[in-house]
Amino acid sequence: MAERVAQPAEQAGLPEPDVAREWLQAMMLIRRFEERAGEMYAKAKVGGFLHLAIGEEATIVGSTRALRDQDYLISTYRSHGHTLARGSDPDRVMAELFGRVDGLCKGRGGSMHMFDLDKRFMGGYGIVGGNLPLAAGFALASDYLGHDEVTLCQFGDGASNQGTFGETMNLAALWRLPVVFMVTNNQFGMGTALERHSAVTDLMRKGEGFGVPGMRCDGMDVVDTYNVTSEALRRVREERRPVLVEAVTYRFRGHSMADPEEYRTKEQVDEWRKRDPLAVFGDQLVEAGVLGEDEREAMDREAIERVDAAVAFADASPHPSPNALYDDIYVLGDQVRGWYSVDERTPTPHRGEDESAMNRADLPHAAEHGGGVAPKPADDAQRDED
Amino acid sequence: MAERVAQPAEQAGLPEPDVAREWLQAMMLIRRFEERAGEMYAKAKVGGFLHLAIGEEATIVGSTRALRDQDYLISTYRSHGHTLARGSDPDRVMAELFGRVDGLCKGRGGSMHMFDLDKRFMGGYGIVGGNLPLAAGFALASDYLGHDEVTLCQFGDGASNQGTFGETMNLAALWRLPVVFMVTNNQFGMGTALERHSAVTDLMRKGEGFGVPGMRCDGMDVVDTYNVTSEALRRVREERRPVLVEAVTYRFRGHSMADPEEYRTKEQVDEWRKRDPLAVFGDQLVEAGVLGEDEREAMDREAIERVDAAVAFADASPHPSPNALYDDIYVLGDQVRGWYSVDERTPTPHRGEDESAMNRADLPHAAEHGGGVAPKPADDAQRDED
Amino acid sequence: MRYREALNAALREEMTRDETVMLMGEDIGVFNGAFKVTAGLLDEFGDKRVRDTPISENTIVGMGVGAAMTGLRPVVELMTINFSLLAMDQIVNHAATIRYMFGGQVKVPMVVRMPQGAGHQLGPTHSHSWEALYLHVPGLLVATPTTAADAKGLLKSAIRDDNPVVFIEHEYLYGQRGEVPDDDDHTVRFGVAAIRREGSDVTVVGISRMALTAARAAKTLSEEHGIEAEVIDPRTLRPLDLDTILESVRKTNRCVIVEEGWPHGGVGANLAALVQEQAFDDLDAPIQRVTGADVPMPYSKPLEQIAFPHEPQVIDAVLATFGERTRP
Amino acid sequence: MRYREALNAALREEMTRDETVMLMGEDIGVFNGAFKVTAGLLDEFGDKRVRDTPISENTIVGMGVGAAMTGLRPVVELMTINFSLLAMDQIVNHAATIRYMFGGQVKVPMVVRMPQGAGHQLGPTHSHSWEALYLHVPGLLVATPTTAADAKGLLKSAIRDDNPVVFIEHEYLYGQRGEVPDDDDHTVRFGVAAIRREGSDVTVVGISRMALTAARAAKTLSEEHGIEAEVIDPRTLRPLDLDTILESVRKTNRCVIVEEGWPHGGVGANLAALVQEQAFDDLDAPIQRVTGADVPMPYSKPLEQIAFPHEPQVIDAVLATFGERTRP
Ligand SMILES: Cc1ncc(C[n+]2csc(CCOP(=O)(O)OP(=O)(O)O)c2C)c(N)n1
Ligand SMILES: Cc1ncc(C[n+]2csc(CCOP(=O)(O)OP(=O)(O)O)c2C)c(N)n1
Ligand SMILES: [Mg+2]
Ligand SMILES: [Mg+2]
Repeated sequence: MAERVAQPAEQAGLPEPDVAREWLQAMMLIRRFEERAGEMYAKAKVGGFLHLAIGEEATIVGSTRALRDQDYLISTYRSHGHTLARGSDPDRVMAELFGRVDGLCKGRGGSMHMFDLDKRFMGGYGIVGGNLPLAAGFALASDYLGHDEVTLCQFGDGASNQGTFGETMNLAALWRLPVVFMVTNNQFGMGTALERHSAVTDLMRKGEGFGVPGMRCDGMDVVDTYNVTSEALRRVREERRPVLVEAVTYRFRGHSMADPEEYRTKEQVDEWRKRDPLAVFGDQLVEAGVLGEDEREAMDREAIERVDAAVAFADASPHPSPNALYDDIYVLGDQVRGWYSVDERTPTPHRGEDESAMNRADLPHAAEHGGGVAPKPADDAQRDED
Repeated sequence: MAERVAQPAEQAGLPEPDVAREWLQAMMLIRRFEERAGEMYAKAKVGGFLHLAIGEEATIVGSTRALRDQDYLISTYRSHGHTLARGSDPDRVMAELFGRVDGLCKGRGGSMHMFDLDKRFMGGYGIVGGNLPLAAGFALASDYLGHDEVTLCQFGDGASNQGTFGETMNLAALWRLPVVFMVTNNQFGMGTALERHSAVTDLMRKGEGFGVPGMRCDGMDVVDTYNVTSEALRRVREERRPVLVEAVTYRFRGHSMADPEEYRTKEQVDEWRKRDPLAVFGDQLVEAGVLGEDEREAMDREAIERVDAAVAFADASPHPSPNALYDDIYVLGDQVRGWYSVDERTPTPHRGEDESAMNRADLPHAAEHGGGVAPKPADDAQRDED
Repeated sequence: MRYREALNAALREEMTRDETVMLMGEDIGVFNGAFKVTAGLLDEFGDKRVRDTPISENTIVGMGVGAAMTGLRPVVELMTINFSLLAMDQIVNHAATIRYMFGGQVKVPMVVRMPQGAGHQLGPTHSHSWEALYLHVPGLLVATPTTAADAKGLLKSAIRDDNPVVFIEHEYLYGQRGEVPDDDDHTVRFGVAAIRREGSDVTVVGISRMALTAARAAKTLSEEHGIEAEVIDPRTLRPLDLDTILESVRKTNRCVIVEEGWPHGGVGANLAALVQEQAFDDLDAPIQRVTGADVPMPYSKPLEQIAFPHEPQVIDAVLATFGERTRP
Repeated sequence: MRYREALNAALREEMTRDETVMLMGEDIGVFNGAFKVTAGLLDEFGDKRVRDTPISENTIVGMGVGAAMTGLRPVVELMTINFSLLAMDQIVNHAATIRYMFGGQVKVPMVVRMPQGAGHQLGPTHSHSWEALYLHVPGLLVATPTTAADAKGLLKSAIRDDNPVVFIEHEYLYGQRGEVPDDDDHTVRFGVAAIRREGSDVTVVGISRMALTAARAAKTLSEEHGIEAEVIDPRTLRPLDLDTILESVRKTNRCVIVEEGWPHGGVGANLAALVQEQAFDDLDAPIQRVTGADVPMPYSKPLEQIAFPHEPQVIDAVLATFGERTRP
């Protein structure tokens, strides 16, 4: 595509066979994982909002593969793929969707709030635009501590209208922070098309007024995304200044599971589906002789089996015990020994540090509902929103 | 200066003699008014923060003179000049500084919060960047109601880093709102120099990433400021899209009255003072034979006398009665008959609508202090901060 | 009619009644609203009066304030109250303050609508109940409608009122049905509480959805414990109809307040302080508060369910005012 | 040493003690701070550790959160609490929530410092007292130091603590002097109230500057009315040392709470609710609250002075707990 500083994919050609296969494998895992997540949502195994990135796998894998292990990645509420691409255990990602104790976040965050410190996946965030300042903060810490990590901050086209966008671009440029901002332009902010929410639709230019140069990649092409992101990361590392990369892609599914998609035509979706990043890249590899059709199918089966195992694991994982309700709000220690008298649900001052010791029956709110047994009100509402 | 779309002042030449004299007169009034305001602050006749725009008079008068009576002007906490330039009664502006009942805002707002609906001066605001969304709202209403007013929104270089800047630029451009944004670049946000707070110092470019074209004027030159602002207003009116004008100027005084000015050199201040907009424009007029030296002095005396009268008026105006404490919080009517039980300072429910009827002695908090008699604590603090 | 439909009807009627009423918000038009409250209004009134906005909460609200100062009656929808923190400066330092600060020269007739509430497993960034943050602020009016009829009547009053109104809806209530007078001029005045159930033994004040939970608990209390609870729904928290609550407490001598939000500095704290100030000698027992847990709302269903009040906690609190408890 | 100097010393000592402690804020460096709290620190520690920021409250705080998650201990200064509304999303939806939301994988050891308070005629956008907005939020710690010694001790504790702390200073107190132990390890633990004056007749709780107003009133009450007030300064509102307040009330049987902020849903409301819940039978009179007026803070000096509490209102409220009043 135009205005690209990096070497175009078609010239760059394909990566080494093993690398190429691993990329395809990663995209397949994400695709199959999300398809199953959708099914589990329909079965009410998964609650809340579920935002799938199906169609955006090349953007996710191409950009994360350009990172080194020590680099930080931060994303949004649409980040199953990002945490999987970073290497998180699919079992624990699925368990988080199921809201179970073995989930990445012990079932506290759910689909919108994934986090895996070991993999330096610094989280999915539910507040649109809220993750940009955090990313600049990671980069500030790296710079301050003299570490050479770079932060990759992924957010959506709609998020580029949030106040934090301008504020963060200016600060990152002013302080020359090592961060690559990647705006995943999937053409819509929820039901609002790009041209209806952003005066400038050429998103790679949106940071220029704040001194952040732009690049663009074809977010449906994993190789191009990899190349452009790699170049952006190199510039950031060497020039010590932020870069904004626009990844042009498309969301094949609805914004969330409850989306009638009245804001776009079936034709438009079909047009983009012709460019399905998994099909396109898979075909490329087969044509290039890097991959045999049978091998390709075997890889896909492997992905499906991995996801089956993840579902089984998640289903077997227990719900958090009500005793865990108050865990991890505060770091307890000499300074804060407990948040006693910071909760008056009970007629006597509630003492956090004691709660874990209580057995469920004593828990004020536990009386009504056993673990996982869903009470009516929530269900009514749930049904109503679905 | 460069990148100017409007006709340069030197070519445009001077306006009609009467117009030119009126501009100079307006600048003189603002200058003398602010000098006296500073003296009154030293005498503790004026409290709180006092931000003077001395040095920025050409920016203020040049831009406001380009407005028609029906156009809206909105500014910041540094807006004595703007409200005076709009035609507010100096008596009432000074009375507001004194915190008296005859002040533009009945003494409730003070220096930072001027407002004069009759003159369509839509306010000075204490929250940096807070006035940009309001300006877009005025423009939206004009557009919606089919009126052809344009809004001129003035803010500072420091405010261009606030999240509302990017959000408002995008919305104004997206909705094609009739608003001219004028960033008064006086080189500093408080004690922070432009290049230390903004990655892009070419402020006229800061809106481009959001689809708002930029223009620039010499904010020390009233004619150039007038011409560029007029051109911007014309474009906005005809093309129905926002424009960002950067007025390059300088603040001769400290940020507020309590500013040691350690962040800039005396030399720099002296350099800019050589371009004092009143002196420069006055000399131009004298050289051009539009004005005689004696006439010029007479105009200045007139300004001084006008300000003397304003001080006398303000000093004679009474302090607000404590009974006024609860006035104008809510529009009372059938819907909200009073904000009874919305104030528990008194052991019995406080009834707002009755308060005005009470006499001072009954007012819970009035016991200690008579009108204007300052209690010690506040004074200590005041002294300490000065 | 569902609560959501009642709100939709209120918007439609007021837009028909007054040309200056217009709507702004994220995905309220083409998408018909995240919770479908504005469904059909774009088609009916066009994109001049029903405006999809970019994701810019602070500026959307601020534009509403500016437009309200210059002749319009904007109704701004924030997708949920959780995102309203981004707009808090415009709501508090601007909308609520402008009229007073400028000596009454202008008014700000606008409404900021937003839903709140837990129960849908939306997790720690999408599930909070923050009416307490807004009732704290002078210059604002704050409504928390519980029934479809109140949703409609209060929204119509809010739109017609000349003050800035924070109008707090509830995601669970959107799907609930209720009788709604189909009179175009059915309005509900702010500052008038509703007595949902008469009773002489204990006063139970329930906010928003919790007024329903309180009513259910009252039924059980009557059937299983022979305790007749008077259930009061304040309907608006600013202005607050304290008198109705006090009258009830002077009759029952006991008071329990039920809210979904956090305990510290919540609505219950405010009401408890007011009631003990005004009806101290009438109280036979400490005022009990039943609140959400003092934690960010977790995603896990069982954790979420124990993190906000249900009938048992209300019953428990009521019994406590009689010196009894169901649990040791 | 002045309160402002005590804060400065705390910052200097902690920065010397721990390389990862760094400061960010508007005009804290070259300008030495709007209220001079950070005076000299840029010269001493350099611009890597003392950073002047653009005017971008939400992002400054958010960067602090991010940096705290990845190894630093940022101390972010917001010029006044009034501007903190712009950063409320990062403070509440991010700083306070992240550790819990992510199952305890990270901590957010940061401090957000900001002053509040009226009395300088700064008007309706610069004078409010909003500790109540922050004490509402689980996940945060909230400090409101009154004396120079506490300012230093609590700030050092806040910086060393692994939780996000909202540290609320007071513009009037900056200029006040007090004894400060010059021990580099003088810290004050959160959650421990200070008894400023012992007394057996009435418990008066004062928040921030109001603890001084309460102490002055106590002196007058003793001299002119023979009433011995016990004055308690909670020092931190989260965690809250309720036990010390309850102990005192059980002894005095009377309680008055004095705060500078707005009455509805204020600190006083929260404490009154807690005290009547826990010490109902010990109370001989309704708990009285003395608060700021329910209005945006006006600029006019006489109006501003009657809009926040002074001695007479405290004395009045205390007498009211004895069934007497100075005024008809
Ligand atoms: C501050 C905030 N406002 C609104 C929302 C509701 N919301 C969730 S996703 C979304 C659209 C975001 O679009 P984009 O940034 O393009 O990301 P995408 O969903 O396309 O990945 C909105 C409005 C939110 N979560 N946070
Ligand atoms: C939101 C907010 N943050 C901080 C401040 C404190 N403050 C007042 S003026 C100012 C500097 C603004 O600089 P600029 O926008 O250039 O305007 P100028 O003062 O130069 O006219 C600051 C930081 C404020 N009033 N509001
Ligand atoms: Mg998108
Ligand atoms: Mg400036």
